[in-house]
Amino acid sequence: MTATRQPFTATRRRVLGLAMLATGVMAVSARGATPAPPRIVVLGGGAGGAVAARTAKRLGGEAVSVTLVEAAPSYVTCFFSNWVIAGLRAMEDITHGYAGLAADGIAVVHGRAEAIDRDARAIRLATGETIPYDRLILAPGIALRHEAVPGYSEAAALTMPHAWKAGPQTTLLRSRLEALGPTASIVMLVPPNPYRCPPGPYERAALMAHRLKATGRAGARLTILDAKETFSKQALFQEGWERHTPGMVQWLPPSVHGGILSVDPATNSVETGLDVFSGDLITVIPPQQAAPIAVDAGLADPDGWCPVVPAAMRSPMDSFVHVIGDAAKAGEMPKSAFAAASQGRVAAVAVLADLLGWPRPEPRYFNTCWSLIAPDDGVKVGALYGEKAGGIATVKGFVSQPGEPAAERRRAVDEAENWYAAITAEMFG
Amino acid sequence: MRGYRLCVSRLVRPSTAAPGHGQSRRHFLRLALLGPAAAAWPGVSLAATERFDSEVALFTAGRPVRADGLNLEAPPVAESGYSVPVTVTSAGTGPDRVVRVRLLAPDNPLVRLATVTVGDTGVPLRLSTRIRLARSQTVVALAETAGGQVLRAEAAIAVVVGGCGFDLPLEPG
Amino acid sequence: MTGQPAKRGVAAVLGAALLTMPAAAADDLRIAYLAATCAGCHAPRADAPADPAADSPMPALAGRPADDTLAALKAYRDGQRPSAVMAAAVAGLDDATLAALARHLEATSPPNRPNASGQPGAAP
Amino acid sequence: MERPRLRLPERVRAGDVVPVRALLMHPMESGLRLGPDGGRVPRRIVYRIACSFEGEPLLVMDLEPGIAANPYVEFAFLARRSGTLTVVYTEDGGAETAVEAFIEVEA
Repeated sequence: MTATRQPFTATRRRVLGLAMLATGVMAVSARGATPAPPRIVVLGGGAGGAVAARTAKRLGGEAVSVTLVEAAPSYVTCFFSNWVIAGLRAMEDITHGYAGLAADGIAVVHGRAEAIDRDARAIRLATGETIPYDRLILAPGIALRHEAVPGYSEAAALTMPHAWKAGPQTTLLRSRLEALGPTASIVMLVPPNPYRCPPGPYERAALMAHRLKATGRAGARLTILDAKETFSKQALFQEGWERHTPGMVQWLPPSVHGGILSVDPATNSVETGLDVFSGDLITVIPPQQAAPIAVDAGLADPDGWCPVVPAAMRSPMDSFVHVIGDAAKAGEMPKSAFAAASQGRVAAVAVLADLLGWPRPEPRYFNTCWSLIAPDDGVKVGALYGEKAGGIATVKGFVSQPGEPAAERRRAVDEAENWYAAITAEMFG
Repeated sequence: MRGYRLCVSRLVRPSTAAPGHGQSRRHFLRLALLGPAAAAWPGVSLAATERFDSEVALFTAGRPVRADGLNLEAPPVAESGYSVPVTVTSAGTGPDRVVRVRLLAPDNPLVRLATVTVGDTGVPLRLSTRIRLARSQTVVALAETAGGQVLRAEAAIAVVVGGCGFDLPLEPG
Repeated sequence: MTGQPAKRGVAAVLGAALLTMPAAAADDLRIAYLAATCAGCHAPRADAPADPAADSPMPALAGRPADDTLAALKAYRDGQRPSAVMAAAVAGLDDATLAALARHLEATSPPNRPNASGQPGAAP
Repeated sequence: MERPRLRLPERVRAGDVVPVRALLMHPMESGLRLGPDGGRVPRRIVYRIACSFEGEPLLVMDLEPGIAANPYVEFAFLARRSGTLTVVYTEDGGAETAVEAFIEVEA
């Protein structure tokens, strides 16, 4: 504890007292020698990883060492990036630095992790450096499976942006949207489940249509070619599209478009089982899986996602590793930032309990996904989840209803903004 | 939509489609097919029932109605009423060949959905389209054969419309 | 930020006290965890008014009188105060847990983030 | 109206069943909806889809506002001879748009 640290709250002091007690017990057992505190390493600085690291440090204090490994020097949140595409936020608003974590006493290592050596319990960085761990909290996020859409590739994403990882792709899609003419046609490809942010594509469609209409381009048309027959909050979105931007958004399930056969960046077109759909702008959200580092470490199932033990988000393949966030198969929890943060807290307290010999609290998984249908029209869906039959299942849920009063929809927008401030404060301090 | 098949004709008592029978039978169907969800459905107004019964009477023109020979496939649960897939099939050929189909949504503001006149396609009927549903209800297909018989099939469809509770399956997120 | 060396002494004293109260200490992690789950939504916006009573869909909870918080949590859980989100958030938590959570939140200082006036939040 | 989309196999053998899938992007404005100004949005639907093969009607669908936006119809017919399948869409006000596809039937 240094003089530059934040003042401690009464509660933090109590928990820290507990941490000091744990350290003391270890010191006694080591016959007077003070051992180094156990090492918690968090890989990935998104919503799950950052919250896990900060929760572990805040509750574990000096009894543990916490290291966060993240390649990017700053983080652009995927959540609220649709707001940026529609011109409701700037990139700066969704870009955050990690200085707050370092100030908390978390060692932040900006390096690209190349592999996990599970036998040696260490992470190997691209620089050759290794970072040993006693417990690893793995929050690597998703990999986009470009090749799963014939004709699509990382190079093609420069012509047909996915913008499903926030950053330059977000800026690209925004500028492409701005450049469209008054009667432009847009085609959006939406992947099969599971994927990051289930309502995200439909919110994006609503906000793109809003932007086009608000800038005198109500003659533009956006066609969604979906890989699914139904989608999250479907009635709310369909009602919203018709109300705010009538006729501008068309949604076609595979039983109508006949399935996606291929995309062609050269002609800006998509061939389906029904016909060829051409567009002035085509955005392809490809199918996804857990990031390669988790798959390469043997922590994923054949479906490409990492299974977890519900009580602690621990990998059934390795009891020293917890997998959280979009890479994990968290039962009925969707892949959202809110869910990742919730899982990050569960993993952090489970690791602390494990390392320090404390009783492990029962997890309380929670999620809320807010979506904008228009800048002043928000909807939400969410639930409390619990362990059920070896999986994570809904205990009590809630969802917005069609035809709600405008004030309630406006309030949901306020909630979303409030949540953004809260989660980024929790992630970055 | 494969896997969402529901052969309703097996579940329905042979119907005479007499005015006044429609409502109670539909009510029975709801309870039988949907259990607790049915209790949340608002009652059908008398006017809506009359509109439906008069549509049926118009199509049948006094002829008896058979509850076999026609199938209506639809998802038992529709996430949204904006676009619900339905498929009408019949194995009938020769005099049993279907020449006309009418789709009805008894609890929609406009009961009649579509009328399809079928020419000499040379194959048994298989017709798919997508309909709008204002709320949960039992959709009805009526068909007329080349021999002048009237066939009827039904499919109960629970419309989630944004989740009238979590007792119905709802995709997470 | 200012140094708080005196508080380290307080922490040590509390730590010593916990030696004789292992059950209470165990509960501490559970309640601290529950409080952390609240922070998923309930943190003040940088531009939010400092007054915790100001109208916000997710008001700051840190430093609130425990009685107020407890009454609200019970009302949400028991359906006397309508909020589908909060009803789910507190589902299944018993009175003793809610009371401990409310006390914990009261004892927590607001996050030390600059508020609208650019000043750090006040410590209790 | 937008360009209708029609899919059927290019080449089949005589006696094969030919699947036909037809889609037209169209709002199917029901006339029962309130616009942003609070007034009723006037009805504008595609009220007829007529499918014929070499001039002989295969299927005529009379649509009401209860048919979903972007009307879609799928049916099948028996391949007897080569020829052109035509689908004509007519909307309120009488505007028409048509799409054709030639199918080659091998004996």
